[in-house]
Order: sequence, then C-alpha cells, then structure tokens
Amino acid sequence: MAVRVQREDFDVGAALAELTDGRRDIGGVASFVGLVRDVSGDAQVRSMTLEHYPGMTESMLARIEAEAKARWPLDGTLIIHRYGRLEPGERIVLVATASAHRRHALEACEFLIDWLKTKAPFWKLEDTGDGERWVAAKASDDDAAARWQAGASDDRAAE
Amino acid sequence: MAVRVQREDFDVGAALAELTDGRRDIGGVASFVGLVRDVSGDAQVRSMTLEHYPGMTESMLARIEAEAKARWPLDGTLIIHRYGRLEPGERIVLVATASAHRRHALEACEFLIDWLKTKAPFWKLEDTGDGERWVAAKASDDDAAARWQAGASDDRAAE
Amino acid sequence: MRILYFAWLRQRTGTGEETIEPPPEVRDVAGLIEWLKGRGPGHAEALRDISAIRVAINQEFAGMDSAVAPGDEVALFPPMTGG
Amino acid sequence: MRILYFAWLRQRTGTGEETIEPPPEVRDVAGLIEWLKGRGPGHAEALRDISAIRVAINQEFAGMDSAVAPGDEVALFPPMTGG
Repeated sequence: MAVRVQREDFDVGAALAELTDGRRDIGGVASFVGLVRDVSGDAQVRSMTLEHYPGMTESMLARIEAEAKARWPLDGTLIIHRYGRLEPGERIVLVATASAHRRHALEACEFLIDWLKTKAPFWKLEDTGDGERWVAAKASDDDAAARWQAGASDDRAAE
Repeated sequence: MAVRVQREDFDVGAALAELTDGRRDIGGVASFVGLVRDVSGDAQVRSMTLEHYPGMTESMLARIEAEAKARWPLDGTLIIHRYGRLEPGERIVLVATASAHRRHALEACEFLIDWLKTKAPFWKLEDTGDGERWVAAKASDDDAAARWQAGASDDRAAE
Repeated sequence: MRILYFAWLRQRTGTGEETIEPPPEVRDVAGLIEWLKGRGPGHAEALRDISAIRVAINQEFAGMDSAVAPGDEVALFPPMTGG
Repeated sequence: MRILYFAWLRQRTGTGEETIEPPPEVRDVAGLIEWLKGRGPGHAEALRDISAIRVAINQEFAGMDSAVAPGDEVALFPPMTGG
C-alpha cells in the first residue's frame, strides 16, 4: 500500500512495477490514469491548477486504500495524485491494484478512482482563456461513488 | 487501435504512453496486466507455455477491439498478448483503453480482458513439477464474458 | 481555533488560513459560519450560500451541526473535484 | 482440406497439421471428426469426447453441424484459456 501526493509527474511503468517486482503470486494489475483534457464543457482549457488540503489529503487517500483492501483481497495498491499547475495531456492521478484474481483487481481499481473523486480534498481551477473558473463537482461522480456505498463488491448489481 | 501477439516481454509504461502521446483530449487510460502466478489450484507452477493459433489470434483480437470501440466512445485501445514459455511473475497480457471519460475507459478495459479470455485462441500448458497439464477453461470466465453478451454497457446492471 | 479556506472560499475571503477566537455561543459549524460572515465583506460573500460549503473538523468530514471547540482546525471548502 | 490441432488435441493426435481428402459423404464437422478418428489410435483417443472440442473453419468459430468443404482450413482445439 502506498499513497503519494506530489507536484512532479510520475512514471506509470515504474509505479506499476512496484506492485509486482519480486512477486510471483499476483495474477493481475489493474490501473487507471487520469489526464488533463483540453476541453471542459464548451470551453478550451489552457491549464488546470490543483489545490489540495495537505495532511488531510494523504490521510483520506490512505483511508480509501484501506477501504479497498477491506473489501477485496488485494496484494497491493497504489495511489499517486499530483497538485499544482498542469497542462492538457498531463497526468493527474494514478490508481492501481494488484490481486491474485483479475475481477478483484478491476473492481477495486474502479472503486479507488470513484471514491477518490468525491472523498479526497482536491479542487480544480481551470484557465479557459476567458479567465479562471473552479470546476464544479459532478452529480455523475456522486452517483459513481454511491454505487459502492453499500459495501460488498456484489452490490454492483444494484448500479 | 493496435494488437500485438509476440514472444517478447513488453514495457507497460511505453505501451500506455502510445495511447496518449501528443494527445490532449484523453481524460483517462484504463489498463489491465495479467501475470503468471506460481500457484494453480493446489499445485505449484514452475512455468507456463502459451500456445496460440497464428493468424486467427490476431484477427480475433482485432475483432474484440473493434467490438469495444463499437460499444464505447474510445480514443484508443491496445492489446498485447505473449506466447511461448513464461515463468511465474512474468507478464502475459496487457489490455488498455483511452477515452475522454473514465467510465468508458474502465468498462471497455474490463470488457476486453473478459472477452479475450474466452474468444482468443490461446491455450495454457502448466508445468507443475508433477508433470505438464493443460489449463481447463473456467466457468467463471464464461460467466464474465456472458455479462457483456447482451451488448450495451448499461446491461451491466444485469450482472 | 484555526480556520482554513480552500478553492473559491480562499479566493473570496482573501485568506487561506486564520486564527480566531469566536465567542462561547458559537458551538457548531453553522454558528461558526454565521459568525465568520461578520469578519468582512469578502467573508460575507464567500459564506453566503451555506449549501455550497463542505466542512472538515480536525481533518475529518463534518456537518453543519457538528460541534466546534477552541483548538479545532476547521476547514471550509466547496465539493471536491480531484481525480 | 487442412486440419489443425492445438493444445492436447495436437499432443494426442501427434500432429499439429495434416492435409486430408475425406470422402464426399463427410459434409459437416461432426462427420469430419468421426472420419478423422479412423486415422489411428492417437486420433481416436484425441477425438473421443466431442463435447470437449471446439472448432474453427477458415479461422471463424463454427459448430459441430457447420458444413466443411475441400480447401477449408479446419482447426480443432479445446476451450480457450488465454488472458
């Protein structure tokens, strides 16, 4: 288990390798990388600046990881989240899970990114060229997180 | 879209970068890497040898990719599958999807690995130390593929 | 009591952090926000719509009716948009 | 007609590929498999349990009642276990 909150970019291959190096019992590694898009609604995005709550960010991410480990039998998890100014095409976040079985890795990966979106104290400021604006939270992100609220992985049937 | 069937290992970071390099419109990249485990049932696995059907393998993987692109709005997909003799801890397969929105990338990634398991002509031979044995197809893999049979991504509610 | 503001709450109040000593009748988050509005026009503007504000007390999510006490770190911010 | 065998079908028949000319009464996959059993004890053993065999004709999945014709590439193999 590892959580990193950093300004610098990260190496996806190296990060994923951390989960499996020296291991022979892992059947699969699922991952998701989120990137800055050049459009937001109908506006062009020049850059995005991520603000966060130092201290609480790390503890919330660790808690989200612990929740994933409590729900699925995972051999490893990794969350890396950047802050500061980013340009379109740049990586924002990586979540990754390793497990003996692919279903557990895939479900837990989806859970991590869904929960992180609504439970980690980050805020995005977009520079659209027409000025800056704070990104509004999306109802669809709340819905995605709520799918996992009931607890067990089997509860996805209710989605 | 790209499909590779090869004996050599692959670089996960470089492979994923292919999906996003020079792009500014991609919001997320989901991926799954399958690895050789050192146990199979109650037996230790010394090595695994993957046999495939050259020609049909490539065309089936391309068709599975095309099916994913027909179901979700994807900006890129990648499937790399190895064959030949592999040891525990080695990578077997990578599936990856890129999309403007994370849900599409995540769902399509899960679809690719589920369909590939039952529709791509590969066969695994395990060396367990007590001799070689062909891996039996799993009913759970058939079930996982069947979830996607109905077609639309919304049909996951039926899982 | 330490108050932290993030995102547009930080911009509108004009501060990311301030140390305050509210009167004893300020017992919960709603009362605290009401009292903070009196600190100036920026605060009044930032804290006008309570439904747009989320809160953490000592780095744990809390509600508008959660109790606040001297020594607490209270953070006010809009809904989160990470990932 | 070209017949390909994979996995344990290849091992038990002792061949990965053979070119054959079945008689005209062999019209579908089931008939072809029945006829192939006569090619030797290895073939008979490999092809004994038809429920364990999957088939592709010209690299497309097919069924036991699918038609076969001279010039076809017919592959016989167990259920797939890739990924």
